[in-house]
Amino acid sequence: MFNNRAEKLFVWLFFPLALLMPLLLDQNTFYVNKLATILILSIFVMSLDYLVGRCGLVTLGHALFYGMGGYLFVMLAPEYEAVNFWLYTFYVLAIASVIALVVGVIVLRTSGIYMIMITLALAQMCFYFFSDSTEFGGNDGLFIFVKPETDVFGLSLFDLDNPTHFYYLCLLSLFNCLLFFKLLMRSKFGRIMDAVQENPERTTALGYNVLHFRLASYVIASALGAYAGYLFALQYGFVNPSMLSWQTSGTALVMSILGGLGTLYGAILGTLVYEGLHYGFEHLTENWLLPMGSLIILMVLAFRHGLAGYLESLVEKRK
Amino acid sequence: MSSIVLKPADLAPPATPCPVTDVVLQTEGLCKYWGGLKALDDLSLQFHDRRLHGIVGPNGAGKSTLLNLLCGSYAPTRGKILHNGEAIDAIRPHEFSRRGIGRGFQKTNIYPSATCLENCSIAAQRRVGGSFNIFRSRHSDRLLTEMAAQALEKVGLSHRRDAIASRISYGEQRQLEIATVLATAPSVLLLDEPMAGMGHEESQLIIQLLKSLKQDYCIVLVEHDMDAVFALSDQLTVLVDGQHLVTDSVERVRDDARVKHAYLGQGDEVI
Amino acid sequence: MNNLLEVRSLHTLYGESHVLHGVSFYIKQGQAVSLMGRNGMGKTTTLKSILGVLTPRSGQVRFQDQDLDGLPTWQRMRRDIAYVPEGRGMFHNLTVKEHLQMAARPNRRREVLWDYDRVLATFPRLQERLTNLGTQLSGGEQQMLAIGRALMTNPDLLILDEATEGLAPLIRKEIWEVIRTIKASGVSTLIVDKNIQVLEKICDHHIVLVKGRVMFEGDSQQLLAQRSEVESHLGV
Amino acid sequence: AEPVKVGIMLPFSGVYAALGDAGRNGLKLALTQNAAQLHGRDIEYLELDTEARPERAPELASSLLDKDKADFIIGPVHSGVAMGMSKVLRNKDAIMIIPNAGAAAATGPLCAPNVFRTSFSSWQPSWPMGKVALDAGYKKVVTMSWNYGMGKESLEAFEESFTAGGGEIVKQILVPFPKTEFQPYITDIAATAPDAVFVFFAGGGAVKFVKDYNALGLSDKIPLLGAGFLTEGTLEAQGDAAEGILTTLHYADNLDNAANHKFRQDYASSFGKPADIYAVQGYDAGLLIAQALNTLGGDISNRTALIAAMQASTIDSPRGKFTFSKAHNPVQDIYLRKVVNGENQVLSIAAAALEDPARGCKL
Amino acid sequence: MDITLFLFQLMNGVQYGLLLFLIASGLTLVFGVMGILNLAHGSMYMVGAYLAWYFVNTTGSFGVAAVISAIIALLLGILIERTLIIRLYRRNHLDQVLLTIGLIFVFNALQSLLWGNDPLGVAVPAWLDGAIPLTEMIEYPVYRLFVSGLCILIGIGMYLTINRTRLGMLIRAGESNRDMVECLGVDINRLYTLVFAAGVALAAIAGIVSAPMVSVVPGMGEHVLISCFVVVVIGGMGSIKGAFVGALMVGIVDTFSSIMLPQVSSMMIYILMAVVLLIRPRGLFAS
Ligand SMILES: Nc1ncnc2c1ncn2[C@@H]1O[C@H](COP(=O)(O)OP(=O)(O)OP(=O)(O)O)[C@@H](O)[C@H]1O
Ligand SMILES: Nc1ncnc2c1ncn2[C@@H]1O[C@H](COP(=O)(O)OP(=O)(O)OP(=O)(O)O)[C@@H](O)[C@H]1O
Ligand SMILES: [Mg+2]
Ligand SMILES: [Mg+2]
Repeated sequence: MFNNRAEKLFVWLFFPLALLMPLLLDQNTFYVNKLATILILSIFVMSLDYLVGRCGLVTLGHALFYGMGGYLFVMLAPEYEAVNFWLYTFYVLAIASVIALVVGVIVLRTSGIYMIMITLALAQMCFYFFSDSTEFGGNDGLFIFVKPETDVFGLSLFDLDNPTHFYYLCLLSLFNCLLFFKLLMRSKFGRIMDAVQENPERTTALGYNVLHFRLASYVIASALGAYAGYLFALQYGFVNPSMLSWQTSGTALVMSILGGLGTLYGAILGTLVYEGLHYGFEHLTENWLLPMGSLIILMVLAFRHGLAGYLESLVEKRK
Repeated sequence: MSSIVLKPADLAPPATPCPVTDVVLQTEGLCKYWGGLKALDDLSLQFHDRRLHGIVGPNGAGKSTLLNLLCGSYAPTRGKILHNGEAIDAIRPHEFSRRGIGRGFQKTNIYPSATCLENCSIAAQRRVGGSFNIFRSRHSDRLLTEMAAQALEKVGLSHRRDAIASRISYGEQRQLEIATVLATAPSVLLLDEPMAGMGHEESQLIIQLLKSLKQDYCIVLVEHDMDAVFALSDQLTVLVDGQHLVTDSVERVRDDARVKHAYLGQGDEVI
Repeated sequence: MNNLLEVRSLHTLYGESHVLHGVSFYIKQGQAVSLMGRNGMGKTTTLKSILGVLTPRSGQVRFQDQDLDGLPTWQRMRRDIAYVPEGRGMFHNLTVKEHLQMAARPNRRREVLWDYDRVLATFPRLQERLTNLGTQLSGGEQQMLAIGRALMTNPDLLILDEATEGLAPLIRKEIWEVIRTIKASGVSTLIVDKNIQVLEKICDHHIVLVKGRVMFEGDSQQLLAQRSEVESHLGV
Repeated sequence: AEPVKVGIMLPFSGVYAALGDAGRNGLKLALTQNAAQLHGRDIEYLELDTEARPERAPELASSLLDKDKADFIIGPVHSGVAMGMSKVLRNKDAIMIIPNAGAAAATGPLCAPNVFRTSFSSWQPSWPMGKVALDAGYKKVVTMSWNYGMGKESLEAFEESFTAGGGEIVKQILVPFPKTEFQPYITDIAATAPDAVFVFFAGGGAVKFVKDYNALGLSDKIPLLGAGFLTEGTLEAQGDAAEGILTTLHYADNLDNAANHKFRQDYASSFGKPADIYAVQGYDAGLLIAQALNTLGGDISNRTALIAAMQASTIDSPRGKFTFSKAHNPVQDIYLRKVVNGENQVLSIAAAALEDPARGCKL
Repeated sequence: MDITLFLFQLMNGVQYGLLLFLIASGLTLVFGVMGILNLAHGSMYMVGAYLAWYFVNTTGSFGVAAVISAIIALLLGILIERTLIIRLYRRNHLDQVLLTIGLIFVFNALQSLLWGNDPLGVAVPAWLDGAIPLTEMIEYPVYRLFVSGLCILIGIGMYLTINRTRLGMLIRAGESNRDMVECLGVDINRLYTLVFAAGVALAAIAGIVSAPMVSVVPGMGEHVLISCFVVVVIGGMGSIKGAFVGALMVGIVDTFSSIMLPQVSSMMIYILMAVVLLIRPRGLFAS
């Protein structure tokens, strides 16, 4: 299951600890919420990490789907009636997939820097669409007044109004997401995806339609990105076009590179460290950009393959 | 270089060196122009099953271009390509391999960070299928691993099975390249200078390999190693500056004055 | 006669794997030297260690009686070494003409033996392809360009790694001719190639590598004398 | 006693940083000046940089509310952030005081007992300008702003009073936010040749707009009117280009009242630069807190009493005295100002004790 | 739209395009030709503008301020390349994204610490402070014409350097295969340092000459960054001519869409880029 000992170590430490976290924090609303946000971001970053690190499809428009996840819910759900979480999860995933399919067909015609820019372009268009719109709250964003219910056959698993419950939902989602990607990468599909990333020309010559594989991956990653955005919108019941901005995509990319591209668990690591530093410095000084920027620079120089790479070298040395 | 250009019609039917076999691949009036440059002009050739068809010619004659056309990497400017009688010039690049047309590249083209076995597994999976299966573990398919291992064995790379492809020597990478193509279980093999950069022993190995392969496959071989070409070819085509010069048996081509003039030169390599 | 290049007990590693185990040889002024060996024996590694593209763990390289150790590659090349790499090293965004122009440089004695016109005269095929990008050339054309580009730097020592790979027999002959001319003009050459028959005639001195060790070293007569032993090392 | 916890959620980096700085300075100045009114309670500041990123607003607000248990939360500048904040803070224990963001919704449909505003609603500074324009004899006006909530609401407010008095808006130009390439629009205005132009811009965009307008030679030909932000905190950068611009706002630098003189002097000596409207609004947020504490004798544990006290207070602000409407919006005078010699000088009171209509508020 | 108005708008578009080209020119060099993803390019533009403001205020002369600022920027470029960028050449391209985002943070913080957050303005230098009346309504400032002229000069200079000189060939070759260039006896490291510094200096120069036309504000760099990337990508990586054409296209399309299609004008340059890339997936003039 694990590619190396560092990964194993991380997963075995992280998830049990995360499970205990709300208890350790005495269910403090803010901390639990903050951690839940980090978990949500981790899902988002992980889906990007898969795309960039494992498929070689660098995008600066992943926030398109993140924001879409939130706005889709706003568009689909009736304003004041309670709705079912699982049902709407399905809706959001399904519609996001369809959108990703269309977007994918367009953007995958290009590659490299051109793909970065065309994904950016589409995300920006969407950003301006919501930002200029009157129906969707424009630049100021929109409130979501309903919290979905999570009943399955009358059994309510999570009460989304309760931060701790919401936290566990996010944790479960992140775990499933990681598991899913690991399975995906170990699968026969994953083999071809590796091949596509490393040498698309060769892979075509071997008889694979590279576009189809890329498209499949793009749809999968985008749908999960949308799922993260959906959770994010639900957390505080608020959507804003800035979810779709290129800064959101950019920050996610930074987290995933910082964590160690293509390692998946690095996405969690990167998000955790980035958000942790941000939080720490922001409470330390209003000029938090200075220590934050400097530290990022130092980390790039020091870690060849991101935090995950560093962790791996530590674990290997120990051995 | 050569001013002698023959149209296919002028050619006497090639003396058949062995009994007539099926035509697997065929080109009709195939052209590829790069701007004003006629990299390949009006080429009509037939490639037979279980035959090795050598293609030689001076540098820039259009040999690689021909292979690129045959495997769908380039779209022809004009003309037709027929595979088992069906026109395939309009199908998409990846479908060529699905039709059993396998391609080795002139410049080594492998998956450098994967192991040799994995390189071949990727190829073999095309045959075995399940590539869109996101739940089946990639290591669980015995048949597939076997096919990949066999391909490695055929080219004599079994001892490098678990070596990372970028870390084996250039010559070994060339061998791996062929192994990958074999792993797709093709019926037509297009090879572009497979012996380039290989040592004698390895070349010898590949020659033996091709000898045995041509029992089952239609092989098109572009190669500058004359010893190999002469030893292997059932039929030999000479291209010069995008033009078809001659297609005939090895013996006749070797003695053809025009070929000597344009390509082989006289006598020994060092005068 | 001075030693132009001296290589002393080079040990080179790729990460953990030890590839060169103390390779030593020398090239005299004006000599053509062949470096032979089967695939993966360390020929390219030796060349790269000489040029400083790879850093050997230990060993010395002296060129024109000066130590090259520790110098960056470009400074070594500035002492008039030219290199035709395995795989040709084309620039995908430069035209043929630019490949030649960018490399142009007189040697340290400020002599220009090879210039644009002479290179084109040597490889007329390139003349027709001047505006093509480097990677748009056929394999053989690329090889000619790589050699032409190296010659434009007017080297004292020309290092060729499988320079005739992929060339048609006629052109191959031409290249060998060129190497002879170069040699006649006093330029030394270090040639990696597999064609022992030709090397025997062109080169004065021969080195055979087996698994990163020099197994044979001697002039053409010695080579002839030990032909069968050498051939067994080469797998002929 | 325990210190009073004052959370500050303002932008300290990015485009709006200057506004955040000024607001915070004003707030602190007010609370230090009036330390005597706090009945011995210290103030503990908790400052967070919003980076003007709305999507982070709920989290930051929650940090001040749930983690730090702040009594007052001052913020923000950006309307989108205000929305995100109020999602978390509405009807909660902490008192939210908005020292700038003018979004109508915050004291309109989304108004809440614990949400106050010491600045303005977007309607207030612009609405009086309609009458000013009519009085000046302008019939046809082009309006222009960035295409975002605050800008559009400002233009609507102007239009409301201007068209009610018989004026005509010949063209409305909405520029994508935060674009500052104004030249094509200004050329277009020149071609339309209206009697006057009314704009809403602020900060760097205001500087750029005024410079472009002047550079193309329109400033002597078509009078430029604006909501006062056009020339607030920007005059130095705008230089001569701003001379003669007419604006309406709830403040002007040279207002002649004791509070303003003292405020401007203290501000300049404390922070080494002249005060602007953003500083005043922060300052008034401070005054509001100080006064409420004073009224309650330093005990703010009873939030209903606190809210009542705040709602009832009259703030002796540098902008002149003002009170709060039911929707917790300031009821204030709006001044007509003109830029003369690089200063916003008051010409007259454009609207006295103007109250925001607070459409949609059920308080 | 009558013909004079059309011509005015065309002029606006061209002028904006030229300015965009100037800002993007450094990026063309560093990103387009050398292939370094420098997201801090916008920060350099900002640094140029702030430096110009600072030195205009201390020296009183725009000319002197411009020269000093450009030199400082050049040195800054050398410093950044020598200490930071140089360590990343042999690594994943995306590491450059991370590094230069770190730089953006640092520059923004420094700007705020050194110069505060208020919008600042630089006066147009007296010797260029005039206007040419075009109609009774509109006049055209001389300074803007001067800047347009400068943009054209820089464009031509860059085009000739990159495409016609040996230096240009070496730079392009370096992007394709660094090791090989070194094997030809060229000190590729020093070459790259110089080119990177030149790119930084160009960004700063754009900031310097823009300062009198725009407001010098925090975050001004980030706004232009994306437009610059759009320009370079529309033109095709590595092509100076492409960047020039791309900049003009963006300028003109943006200008006319602002007036004629206000509903979508915010998206227009992205639509333009998407359309160009769909028709030519590698930009207009990519090699
Ligand atoms: N993409 C391209 N654009 C322009 N010209 C090209 C392109 N690819 C190949 N050519 C030209 O087409 C001609 C034929 O090239 P091709 O690669 O087919 O030659 P070849 O016969 O394989 O030669 P070699 O034996 O040297 O490999 C050459 O002159 C080459 O320069
Ligand atoms: N980048 C690398 N990393 C690890 N090992 C390498 C690397 N490059 C080469 N090797 C190993 O070093 C040995 C020598 O390689 P080298 O390329 O020098 O051989 P060579 O004699 O030039 O062979 P050929 O004739 O095939 O070019 C080989 O066994 C190869 O596996
Ligand atoms: Mg070829
Ligand atoms: Mg080699």
